Amino acid sequence: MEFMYGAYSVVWLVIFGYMLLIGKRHSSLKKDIEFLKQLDK
Amino acid sequence: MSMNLEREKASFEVADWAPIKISLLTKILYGGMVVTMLAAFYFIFLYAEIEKTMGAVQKIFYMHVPSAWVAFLAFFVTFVFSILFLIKRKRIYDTYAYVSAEIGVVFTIIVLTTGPIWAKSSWNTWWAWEPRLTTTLILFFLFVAYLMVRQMDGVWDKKARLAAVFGIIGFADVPIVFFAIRWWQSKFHPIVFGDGPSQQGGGIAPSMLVALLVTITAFTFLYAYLLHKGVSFENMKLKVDQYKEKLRERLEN
Amino acid sequence: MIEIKKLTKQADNKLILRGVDLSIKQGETVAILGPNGAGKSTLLKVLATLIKPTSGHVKINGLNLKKDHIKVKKLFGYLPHSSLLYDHYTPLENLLFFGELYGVKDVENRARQLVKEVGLSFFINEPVKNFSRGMIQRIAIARAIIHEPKIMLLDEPHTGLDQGAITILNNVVLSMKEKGCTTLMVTHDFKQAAEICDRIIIVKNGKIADDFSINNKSLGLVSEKYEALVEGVL
Amino acid sequence: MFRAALTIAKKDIYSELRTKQVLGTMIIFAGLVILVLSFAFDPANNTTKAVIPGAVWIIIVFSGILGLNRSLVSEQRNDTMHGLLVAPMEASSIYLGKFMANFSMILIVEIVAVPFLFLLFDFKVNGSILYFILVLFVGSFGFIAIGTFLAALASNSKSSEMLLPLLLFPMTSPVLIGVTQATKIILTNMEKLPSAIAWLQLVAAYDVIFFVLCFLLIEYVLEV
Repeated sequence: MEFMYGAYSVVWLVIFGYMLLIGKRHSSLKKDIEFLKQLDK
Repeated sequence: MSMNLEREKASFEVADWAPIKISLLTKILYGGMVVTMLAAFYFIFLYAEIEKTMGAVQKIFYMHVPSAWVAFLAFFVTFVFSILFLIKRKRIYDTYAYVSAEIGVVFTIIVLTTGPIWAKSSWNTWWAWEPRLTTTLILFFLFVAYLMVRQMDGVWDKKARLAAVFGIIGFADVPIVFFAIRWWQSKFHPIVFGDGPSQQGGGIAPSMLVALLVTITAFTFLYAYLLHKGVSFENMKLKVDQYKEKLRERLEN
Repeated sequence: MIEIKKLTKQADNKLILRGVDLSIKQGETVAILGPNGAGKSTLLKVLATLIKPTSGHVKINGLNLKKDHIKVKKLFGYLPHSSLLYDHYTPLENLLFFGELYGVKDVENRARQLVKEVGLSFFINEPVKNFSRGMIQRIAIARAIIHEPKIMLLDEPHTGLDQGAITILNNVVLSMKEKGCTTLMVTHDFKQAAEICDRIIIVKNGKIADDFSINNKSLGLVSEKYEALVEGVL
Repeated sequence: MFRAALTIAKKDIYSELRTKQVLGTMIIFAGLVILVLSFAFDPANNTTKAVIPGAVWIIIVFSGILGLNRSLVSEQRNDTMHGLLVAPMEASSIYLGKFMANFSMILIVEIVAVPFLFLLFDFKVNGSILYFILVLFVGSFGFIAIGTFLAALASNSKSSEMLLPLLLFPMTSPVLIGVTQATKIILTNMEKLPSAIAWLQLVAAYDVIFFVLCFLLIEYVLEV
């Protein structure tokens, strides 16, 4: 039984880790956009 | 557990991606993913019967097989878009190939971690040099190498071209790898552990099959959602880069 | 001889060439001038089949650059900034190798004669790696004309050369011109451009900004026009 | 096309004979691998004989990768690759020429290193030498064919010597599995010859498929 919990937590850890990575990329891009907006003014 | 995670994802979603316009397709894919994922959990834990010999551990199967399916699908998509890129040389094809390969590697990691956990629980050994697992491992190395080709320095069209070429020969290699490994195993080590983790097709109960199919649908939606998200992100990045370039030009003149 | 229509080249979201139309007749000696990053070298590399254009047509001697690339490649001699020579080979071996690739008849004699022409007979059996920049450039010139090309593509040929090498290079270009050879050169050196060329093209921001003929080696006219076009805007 | 390829191969081999840099390094490296193997597996022990067929391929793969990387990176000095690209021939001629040069180089390394290995480990061949040579030939062919192609691909990177093994090893895994199995059978247990021949057929099929594929795709790799 603990094996099953282990496996399921690993699966979701990997998927959410990946989503977190995408989120991080997004926020750095967002910062870039903000910076550009400032520069544009 | 699963419910919590879903909600977490939803809040994360709104907070971070609010400034980006959410298209209809995104909504459909996201909705489809959430619904099928919840359904999948219902089918896995409540509907499907518990396997007699392995017990609840057998439920790893519902994560392992769909991940493998998504990984192969993702690499196949990379292969197709690589060919398209070499013919048409449109940047969008390259973006699709890249994002798909990245998702493929993520799901390969899932296959390669759940596989050994299952192996440990049912055969009491972490790793078996079993054809499917070994092929997945080689596939993992191949596409990590693909991502490394993309990390090279240089202009994008060169990197895209080289990566596309590598994507094509890498995927063409997969059937030969699988064949070679299966042969190697069957000739020299009789397969001790039955048919390997992902080959349960023989004695599967109908309720299990239903649960498996639902999970595969859910994972495919997850893949489509991630792909769409990744591609729109890459396009966004491109636009920002273009904008920067324009600003730079204006500052120079 | 050379027909270019609506040629564009894009790299990394940046348009390097933005629609170049150009036609060059046989026997012309054309200098391409322009500021850094204007797309001069890219234009030359597209003609040399090294870079594939994003869109547009190029015809050389009526041959399509893409389809008949082998025939086209035989027509031109390409002399870029780097020497394209193998360091541990002697001048003779280098010329023999490239001559064989181009299918030159009687390679050995042709190579020896060329080495003599560029004034390096004494060094014919020394490895190229011990040579100075000027000497290497002379061998590079010999390498570019080993197959008696109809078109010469030169990328900043005068940079880093001593006076002797410049004279040899100019003589080669002029004697090739007498044989009816077309020359295209990208350069920063107005003096040399005015010296040997009869047509000047000024490229700016990936477009042709001016295109005029000169005679009497009038350096004044060239720099006047160039300043008006390029520096006047700044 | 073949003539141009031959010219390039001749040029590469001739320049190698002049500098003796790559070939010398490859052979010395092969010797060092044998030395390390003798530390890892006691040569006096009889069970060590079982790893010799695999050791043959460890030597070939590791010394081969040195030469492969070198052969394409060396064309970047003075941009000689551009010189080849503007010459009147197909890009595949360049590939073919490079392949022939690398292949003859690895054959020389094998001729020197393999007898040396057998000698030092006092290995007695209980099988057919002729078949062994065939296996060496077919295996090296596949390894060098795909290796030359991937070296051309990796040479665009600044750290090509690090990138090349990462690309090459997973890609050639079918060849490596096939030839090590075939070598093991041929050197120790000739009764199973049919299965060794089956392995050889698999590797030969791989050779053909990838040689054709590399031939078609090399144009996209060499483009500037």
